[in-house]
Amino acid sequence: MVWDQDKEATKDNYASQTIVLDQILHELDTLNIEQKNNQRFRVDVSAEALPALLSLLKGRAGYTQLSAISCVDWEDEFELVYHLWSYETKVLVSAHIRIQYTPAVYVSVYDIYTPAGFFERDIYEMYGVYFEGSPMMEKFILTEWHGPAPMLKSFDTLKYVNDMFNWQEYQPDWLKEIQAKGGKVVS
Amino acid sequence: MRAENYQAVTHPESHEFELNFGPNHPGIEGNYALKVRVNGDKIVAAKADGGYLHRGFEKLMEGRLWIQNIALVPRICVPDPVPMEMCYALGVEDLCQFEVPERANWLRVLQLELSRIAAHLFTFGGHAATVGMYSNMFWGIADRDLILDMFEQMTGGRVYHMYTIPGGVRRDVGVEQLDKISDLLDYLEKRLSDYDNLFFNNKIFIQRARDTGILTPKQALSWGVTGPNLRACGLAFDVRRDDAYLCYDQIDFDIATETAGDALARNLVRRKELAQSIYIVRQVIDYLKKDKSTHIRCQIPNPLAWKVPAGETYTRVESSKGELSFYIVSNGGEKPYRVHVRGPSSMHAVQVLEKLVTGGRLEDVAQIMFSLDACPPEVDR
Amino acid sequence: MSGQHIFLELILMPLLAFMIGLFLVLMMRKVRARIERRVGPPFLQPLWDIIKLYVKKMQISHGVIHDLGIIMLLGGYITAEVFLPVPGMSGFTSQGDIITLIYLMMVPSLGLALGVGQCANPNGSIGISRALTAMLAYDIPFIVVIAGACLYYGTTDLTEIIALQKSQQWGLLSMPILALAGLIAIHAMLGKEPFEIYVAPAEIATGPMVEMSGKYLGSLFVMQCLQIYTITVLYTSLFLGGGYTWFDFIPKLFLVALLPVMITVIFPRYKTDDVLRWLWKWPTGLALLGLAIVVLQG
Amino acid sequence: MKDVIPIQTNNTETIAVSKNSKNIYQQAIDTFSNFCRARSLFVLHYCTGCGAIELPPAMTSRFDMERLGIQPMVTPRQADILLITGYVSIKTLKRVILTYEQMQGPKYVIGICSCTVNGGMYWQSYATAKVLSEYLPVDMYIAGCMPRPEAVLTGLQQLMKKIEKGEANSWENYFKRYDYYLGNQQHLFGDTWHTPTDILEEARHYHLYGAESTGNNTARLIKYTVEHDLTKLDAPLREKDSMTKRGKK
Repeated sequence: MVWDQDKEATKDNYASQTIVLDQILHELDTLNIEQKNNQRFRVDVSAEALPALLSLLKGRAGYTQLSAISCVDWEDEFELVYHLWSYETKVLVSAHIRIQYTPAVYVSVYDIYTPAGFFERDIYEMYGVYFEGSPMMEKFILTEWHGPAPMLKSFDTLKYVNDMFNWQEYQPDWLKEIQAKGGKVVS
Repeated sequence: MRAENYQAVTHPESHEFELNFGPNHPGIEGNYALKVRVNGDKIVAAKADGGYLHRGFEKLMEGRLWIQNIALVPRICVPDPVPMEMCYALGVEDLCQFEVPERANWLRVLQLELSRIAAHLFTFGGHAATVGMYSNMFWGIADRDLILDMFEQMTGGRVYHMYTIPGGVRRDVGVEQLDKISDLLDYLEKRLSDYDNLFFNNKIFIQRARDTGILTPKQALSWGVTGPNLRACGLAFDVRRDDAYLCYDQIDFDIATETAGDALARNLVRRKELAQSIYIVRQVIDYLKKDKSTHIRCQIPNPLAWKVPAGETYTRVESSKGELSFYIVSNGGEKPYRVHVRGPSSMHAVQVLEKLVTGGRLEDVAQIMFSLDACPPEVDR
Repeated sequence: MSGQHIFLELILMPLLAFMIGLFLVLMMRKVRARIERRVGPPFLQPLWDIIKLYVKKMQISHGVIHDLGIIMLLGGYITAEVFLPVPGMSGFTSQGDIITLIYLMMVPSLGLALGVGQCANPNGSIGISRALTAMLAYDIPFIVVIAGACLYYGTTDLTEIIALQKSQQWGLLSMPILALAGLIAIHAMLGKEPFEIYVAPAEIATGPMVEMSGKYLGSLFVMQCLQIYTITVLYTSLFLGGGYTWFDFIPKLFLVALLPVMITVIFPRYKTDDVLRWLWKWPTGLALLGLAIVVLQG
Repeated sequence: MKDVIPIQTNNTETIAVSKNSKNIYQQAIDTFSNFCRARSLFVLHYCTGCGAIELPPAMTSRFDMERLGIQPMVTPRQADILLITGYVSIKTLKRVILTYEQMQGPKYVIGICSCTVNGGMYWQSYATAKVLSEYLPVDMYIAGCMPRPEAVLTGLQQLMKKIEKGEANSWENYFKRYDYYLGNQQHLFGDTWHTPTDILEEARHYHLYGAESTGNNTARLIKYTVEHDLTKLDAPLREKDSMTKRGKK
């Protein structure tokens, strides 16, 4: 049946996949590959080598889709994770890099992967990490926000909310009835 | 007429002007805006403007317990919430190394596919309404409501179910309920021929949708298009098959494809997927009826003091709009350290929409947006 | 005919037109709802809508021309009503013939264009340019049909045309091709799908209506009632033998209005250029064929 | 952060409408107008949040709003009801206020979903406004996450009853207590917040000008518009409006 053949093909590709990744490993010395399962690879790479790795993966190993770029705030440095998916070999490679906290600047990979434009802009808005060379660096979601980058761990959303907003009293009859019977909010 | 009075009319340099599509415009799906520059009926430039539905989900999730986030997650995409729960649950299970019972996986597939049917019915309706055919919208949304009834009977929730939790599902589904679902599927299959007659084979609709917003396979791949929109270009890629999760590797289904890559093809792919989903749900019902196990979730720790082991995971699910993925990082605490949501529409509604709309006609803006099935809350999060 | 009698007719005819128009609109909404598997609006819903809009406490005008445009639009149709013969009343029919009527029926579109022009809303401007394009598209078959019918009957007086049909046979039977072309033309004149290019909510946010509020929108609702009445009465007079009594006249009107409504719910709308292409091809071709037959027969 | 303007607590008591002596004909006309208003409600087609997903079912074949005389309308000018369906992010709230000011009175605001009451699920979020009635006069809340179509229809029917009795007048509060609403808006959007609609002039024109219409906040607005020459920019518009208003009197 069709899906069984697909599975077989995936296994074959998996073998060839490790070969390709091995070759790339030899070409770039600052690379650390960790295999999680058949379809997930984690690659740790230095920030300078990432664009080269991405173009190699796209050009040689068929990683045509940039699934997402995630940013993690580790309070002393940012971690950027590039998730790449290959439609040919059905394998996802996550390339992890670390960049410094201030100034948070990195190079854009827009000219390798077009979808990077959206994710880089998102990270710029949410974390303040600037990507040099991206044509889409103007604001999109937080156009009318003047505070600090909200996704930073140092930004306390609860404090901001308490400063900016009120709460209104909500005492409907049914709540009063319950409270009269001795009910209360369990916290 | 005297000769000197007969002068050529001088035209200004540019007849272009800006037109706001949205956020309050019936041609826009949800609360989203598109600024278009129009010259006559032709669109010279388009700029998407999002953020109207921004709630800071990723920040909110960092501030809540792992168990509390189950309730928060489905609200990311309103028309199709189940894949969101599913993706989150898959991620947490991966981090905690949970062994999910087989029956729970099949129950999840039941939910996912019913949700896909509901979402596609909604999209047909919306797409039909953009070209002025309201009957299809009225019928489709009323039929979708019947699926919501099934959800309500199964889970207690009409739109948001919070049914899928890390480790399994909340409740079992009885045989009577399965019979009801199977009756509903019979009804929907009967209705599909009505939809074919009214909408999919409608000459004027075909005339309008054909060659509108064409995506070539090469463009689709390089712009990060996924899901039905990618399959409409003739590329049979589906996360359910390629990166199989749950029990999709044990289920027989075809990947619906079309080759044209225009609005019509995208619509027809959804129509075929609807039929495929009905086929999948029937298989699931057969399995669930045969399966006598009652084990629907594994043991989870005390939810109020639940510490998920440190690690990171990237999970992908095929939602009705395309590839949905969650990147979850845990530092071993009671709350997630970081959750990144990659909604499928974050590509479709921004870059792809801008590029497809530019150079097209004003009449087609709404149609292209709905044919891409762009869901703004996924973009804004 | 006494002056007092004429004065009474001048008041009664537009009033009757409005009332019948209300029910025609109600029927359209009800039929539409039924096909969409709904219940539809309550019995007097069109009337409540109009009164509600007129009694809005805030009324925003966009300028003098905006007001004048709306008056022109209503005035055009109200004047048209007195040139349309109904059973028992003929108003100015014998003074102004069918040519006057056609002229009067074009005035509202121009009034709307003027009024919307001052709103300075781009959606409204696009809408009105589309409305005028649509008028260009449907007026050609419509005028050919009227010319054919007038040639056949040998007169442009509607009362005479009705009398001729009474003595001979209905126009529908004597010139079926022209009647068919006329039916398509009135469908386009009503602005229903697939010819609904100038309202198009998903494209231009209801076009000309985009800045209308309160009594201005109410006037457009009244115009809709009068428009649908005018068009159906004209078609009935030309091809269905007009009205001998009210009891056969009103069912004919509802039947004529029913046909476009039944068709409209199963179609999406065309693009602007497709409307022009289609209307200039099929109904115009049919109308010219019908005209040729009339001429050759004559 | 612009924390210049202090938060004002929500004063729930509404200003009593002066029962000016109306003769019997005016009362009859008022009753009939309210009767018609209650039977024909145009809902603005604007989805501000996730509650909007329950509006299509309420409008379409299953629940069919039109049988109650409720119709969706496309532009704010045509609509009577502004349904705030769920959370309003601050960016959306600006558009909601602009939309609301463009609507023609009598106009009604219904806050659907718990998020409009107290922030709901997103009480923690930096991006959403919490209490809707601080920024707009709200006629009715329909709580729930999200309320079912039946609940939405019941709420609308209750609003109809209120309108028929002539009690749904909270839209007048926006003019009468403009200073309060403007203050809260300025607190959220900053000092420079201004809209193209001149609420104070409209309040004077429709005789809705009250003691609380002006205050510190409106003074700040007027100062800003004068400083930035916005009055001049709006001049043709104002002239046009006042011209027609003169004509109407």
